[in-house]
Amino acid sequence: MTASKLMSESEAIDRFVEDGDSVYVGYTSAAYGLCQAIVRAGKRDLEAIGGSVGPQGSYLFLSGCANLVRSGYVAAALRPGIVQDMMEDGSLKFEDYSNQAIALMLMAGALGIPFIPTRSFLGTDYLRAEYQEHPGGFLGDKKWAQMESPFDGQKFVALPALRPDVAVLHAQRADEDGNVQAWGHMGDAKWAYWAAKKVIVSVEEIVPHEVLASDPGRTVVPGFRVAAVVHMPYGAHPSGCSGYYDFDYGFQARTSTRITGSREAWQAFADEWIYGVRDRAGYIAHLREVFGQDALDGIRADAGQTPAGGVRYGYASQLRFRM
Amino acid sequence: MTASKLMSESEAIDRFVEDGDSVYVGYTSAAYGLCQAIVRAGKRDLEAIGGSVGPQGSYLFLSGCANLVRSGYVAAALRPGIVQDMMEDGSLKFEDYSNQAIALMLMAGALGIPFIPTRSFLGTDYLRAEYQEHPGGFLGDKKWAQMESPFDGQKFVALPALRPDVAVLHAQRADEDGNVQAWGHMGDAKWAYWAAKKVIVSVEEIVPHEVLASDPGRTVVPGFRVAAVVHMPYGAHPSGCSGYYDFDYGFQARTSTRITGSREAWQAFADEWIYGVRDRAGYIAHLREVFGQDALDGIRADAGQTPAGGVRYGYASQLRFRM
Amino acid sequence: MTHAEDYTLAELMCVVAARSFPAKGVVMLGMGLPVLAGTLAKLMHAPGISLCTEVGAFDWTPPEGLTRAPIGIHDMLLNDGSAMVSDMVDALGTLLMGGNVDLGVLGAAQVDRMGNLNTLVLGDYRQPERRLGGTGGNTEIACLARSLLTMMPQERRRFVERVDFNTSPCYITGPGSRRQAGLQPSGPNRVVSTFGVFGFDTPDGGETGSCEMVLEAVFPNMDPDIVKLETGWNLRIADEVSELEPPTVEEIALLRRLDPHGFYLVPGRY
Amino acid sequence: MTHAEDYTLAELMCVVAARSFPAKGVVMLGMGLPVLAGTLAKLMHAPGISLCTEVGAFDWTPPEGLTRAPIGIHDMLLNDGSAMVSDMVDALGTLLMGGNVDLGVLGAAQVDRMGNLNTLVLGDYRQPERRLGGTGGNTEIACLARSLLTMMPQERRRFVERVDFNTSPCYITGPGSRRQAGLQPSGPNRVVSTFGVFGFDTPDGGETGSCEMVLEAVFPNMDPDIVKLETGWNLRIADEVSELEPPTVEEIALLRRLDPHGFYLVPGRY
Repeated sequence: MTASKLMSESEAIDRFVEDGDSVYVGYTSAAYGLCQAIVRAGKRDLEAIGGSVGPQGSYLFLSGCANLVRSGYVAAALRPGIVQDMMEDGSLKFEDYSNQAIALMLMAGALGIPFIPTRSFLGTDYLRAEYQEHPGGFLGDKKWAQMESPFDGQKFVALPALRPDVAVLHAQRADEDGNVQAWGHMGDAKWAYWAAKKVIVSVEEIVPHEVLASDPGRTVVPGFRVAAVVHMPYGAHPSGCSGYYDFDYGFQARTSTRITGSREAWQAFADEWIYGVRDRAGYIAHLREVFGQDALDGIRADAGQTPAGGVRYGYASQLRFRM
Repeated sequence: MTASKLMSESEAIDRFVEDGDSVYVGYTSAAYGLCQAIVRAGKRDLEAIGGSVGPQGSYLFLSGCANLVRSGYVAAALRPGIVQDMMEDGSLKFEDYSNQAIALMLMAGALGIPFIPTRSFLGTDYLRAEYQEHPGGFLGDKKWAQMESPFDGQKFVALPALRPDVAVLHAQRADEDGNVQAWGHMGDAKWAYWAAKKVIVSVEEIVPHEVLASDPGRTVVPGFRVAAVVHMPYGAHPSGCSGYYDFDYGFQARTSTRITGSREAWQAFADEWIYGVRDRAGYIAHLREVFGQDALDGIRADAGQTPAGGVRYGYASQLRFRM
Repeated sequence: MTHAEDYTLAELMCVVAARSFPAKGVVMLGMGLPVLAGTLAKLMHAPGISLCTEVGAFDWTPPEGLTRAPIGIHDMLLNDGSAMVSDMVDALGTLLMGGNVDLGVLGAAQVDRMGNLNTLVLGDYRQPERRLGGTGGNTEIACLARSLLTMMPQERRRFVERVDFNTSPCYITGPGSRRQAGLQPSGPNRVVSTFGVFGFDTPDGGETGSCEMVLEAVFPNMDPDIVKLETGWNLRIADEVSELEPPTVEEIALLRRLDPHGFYLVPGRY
Repeated sequence: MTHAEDYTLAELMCVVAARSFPAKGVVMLGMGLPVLAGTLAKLMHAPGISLCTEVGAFDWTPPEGLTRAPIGIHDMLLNDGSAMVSDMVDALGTLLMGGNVDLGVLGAAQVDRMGNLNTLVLGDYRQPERRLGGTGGNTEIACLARSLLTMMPQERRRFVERVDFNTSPCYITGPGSRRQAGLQPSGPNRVVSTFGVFGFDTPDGGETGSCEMVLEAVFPNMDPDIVKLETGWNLRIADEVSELEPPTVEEIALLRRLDPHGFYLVPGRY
């Protein structure tokens, strides 16, 4: 009924990511393939957003595509290296929140309310007056506000609603209309699907609409909120996708976790695994070339459970109104 | 591992509903059987809560068990009769909200935050100063507050968090530990499961824990938040339960929708269908006696869909950390 | 396309409302006749719309072999054919308040000159002549949907100068009042009654213009003066009032097939 | 029950932490060693606890044939054996902020005399000596769980008089300061290090008492004076310091089976 939203990763990024956009980069639904496509497209002045920003988000600032990050955890800043340097020299501005804060702020954005109260942050140094203007920050006094409840005077922290310009996420399956189904623990993905102004989803499988409609409780976002769907097997690699493949710790050890140590290490990684391939299919082909089919066999999701117990969404086809 | 939470409806009500409690009575997860058990137990001074309060909630105030109602819609007040009279003569105090308001207030209660902003109600007469003290109301000036966002001055209405003392809900299935699974559109049930201090759930089926754990994304509340589980087939009748049976409009036409017309009509209904039976099993047996097996066959959920398309929650049993 | 010969005013209202749906967009259906009109629209006039309900059905496509329109917004058959099912916070919060609903379709007990609705009380709120069931999700749909389609039997006691209680704001007291209240613009809005179709005199969703209701089209053989008689204020009539195309045989047949139990269109109800 | 002969201090810390879990209650596991200790506790010492993670696993029971403890809080194997899986708002909002978490288990870069943690920066926040990864969910778990179990290698640079940046408040600046900040009482709280176990001097969750950390038990053959040497303030020692039972062969064997890849306990890491 609606035009298909299925497109290539490069088309999705070209059409729906603009220079200057704030980009939710995922966490448990880490969109590695889409983030690499953004780097390949050479977008500029982006902001990376996520409760926790993993390596895929760091690609955006390591490559110079992003110069802002709003997060509760930046994995690449955990150890000395380029990212810590960037945060020090001002080439990467940052706002420190927490996982709960980002999740709630996305929820507030999705709900269309101006802010959301939290009782977290009370008693912390985050709220100290002298830290409210941080040389590395970019939000100034719009970052949070301390308030009291109009009903009982209870103290709380107001977190501003967050509506990323675009969210890139990876999920298990979708149909061509952009209806997306995902399962397993979801992190802050659910609310990102609803908070972002534009949603780009890469999925392991494209399935007929009837498959999704047979179990609509599994749908996390309806197609009318999704701008683009990209069919991208292994789109989360070297992160995992429940039911398909697990985290590739071997690959991470060899590549991702070391890439922030030096500019040379980053460049070598990017040249081989981002710029050196055309798209995610090329990336996976290269993975096979370098490590053999074993690279994929080794992360196959061979354990875990399938739903048992019948579920039926049923109603009566004929009703009686009078007895 | 934990003690079973499975018990009879009378034990659940005796142990977990106290005089003076506020009681969420369900909407799409209408707990008709549990509400009738509350009436049978003769609890007093209750408050009925629900985005929309259907006949099952009205049983509480028609019977004299409840004298307060907080809701966006009271079905029994739609037409002249006892409930309109009670709202006029003060024997039923009420607070007028809306479906969105009650759902958001339950969410705020579940989230442990003091209030939740909404942009609904702006521009309505609900907020008119002269209506803030209503002779039929009971919340006074703690009902809502008009505020402005600390970030952009945007106007909003603050709704206070709502934590019912107890929630009674009906769902498709649970295990003995009180882990509950439900599917189909959920109304405000999801947040009631988490907002209420005590949760009592009646279910169509008790299943082994393994069935639920095989598809944990379908679980709506974990057992540690549930006080009691009651195995109660047809516990939502004459409302429906997706996958099991549909609304019994015939029964409703004959009984429920007429019961608020007069004290006599209510008493006749209550004597036959509430006080005249021992429990929900007795109610269903009586339904069969009066209307024949056809009463149940006629509402059987014979149409609808079962999930197609394989779902697997998988991971790799063995991981490689180095390549 | 043959015109039907025999139909009630309520049926006519449903058919005209169904024809008024946009070709696409996200639609939230309120309680009552909007569900029937929305189902008819989706099946016949506007297959591209995404029908949603406040209890949590998203983008419902009537399944093959549909035996009835949903009875109320909570009919379990809405799970069959929906792209997603979830809950009320997702529907009335995330979807609606989040700004995703293009059109809300509503009924009420009263509508007034500025399009505001009343679902709560007749008379003074503190000493009402009569309580009603309550607003349900009507309030938020009126506050937050981008545009509104209201279905209302044409009766003088229902079309009033000013609603007894404004549960569901349209243009409130006139130009600028939505903005002053903190609401976004609303429109273009429409009222479909059992006599005709009304628009509102505002080019920009309530900021300028008089914002009052204007009769734009009448049902077959209906005189605008009769509409005025069943309207509780001095109703403005558009310079050109068109006469609506009568319902077709197909529309009436489908409508009746969708209401096999007379839940919506039982004679005398409207 | 035979005592193990060969184990590292990090292994000892995990075993002692696992033994410190309550018999039941809802537990939220922070990043790092808490996941390993929590898995060990659930399997061996406290089968009645309900393990939860901030990404959305609720009440996880390790499945039969478990080949590893979860690697991080986001390991997909946490979907296998959980009674419910959902998302971060449900876990850190509904579950945690809603008041349902009895115990939070945390690690950090620094802990101070009042039990506060730091996960964000070393040195001054505006001109840090070193940035760290960030707090993740550590802040809210410290603010909102009813009690805390902190796991921390015993090093003078980590046990500091006052954390460089208080990301995760325990007793903040002493008695009454949680209440003044708007937080609920917290406790009884415990810190398990590579040298011993610490409690806090407060009978009521931070309202009275000095609220400072007190050494209550030491690891086998550990002298309290050594603990003082690796603590950055004048550490208070309980009147009676007990010596902890050494780990058993079974505990160490299971612990190692749970970390087959050396993700947690690779030598030299702690």
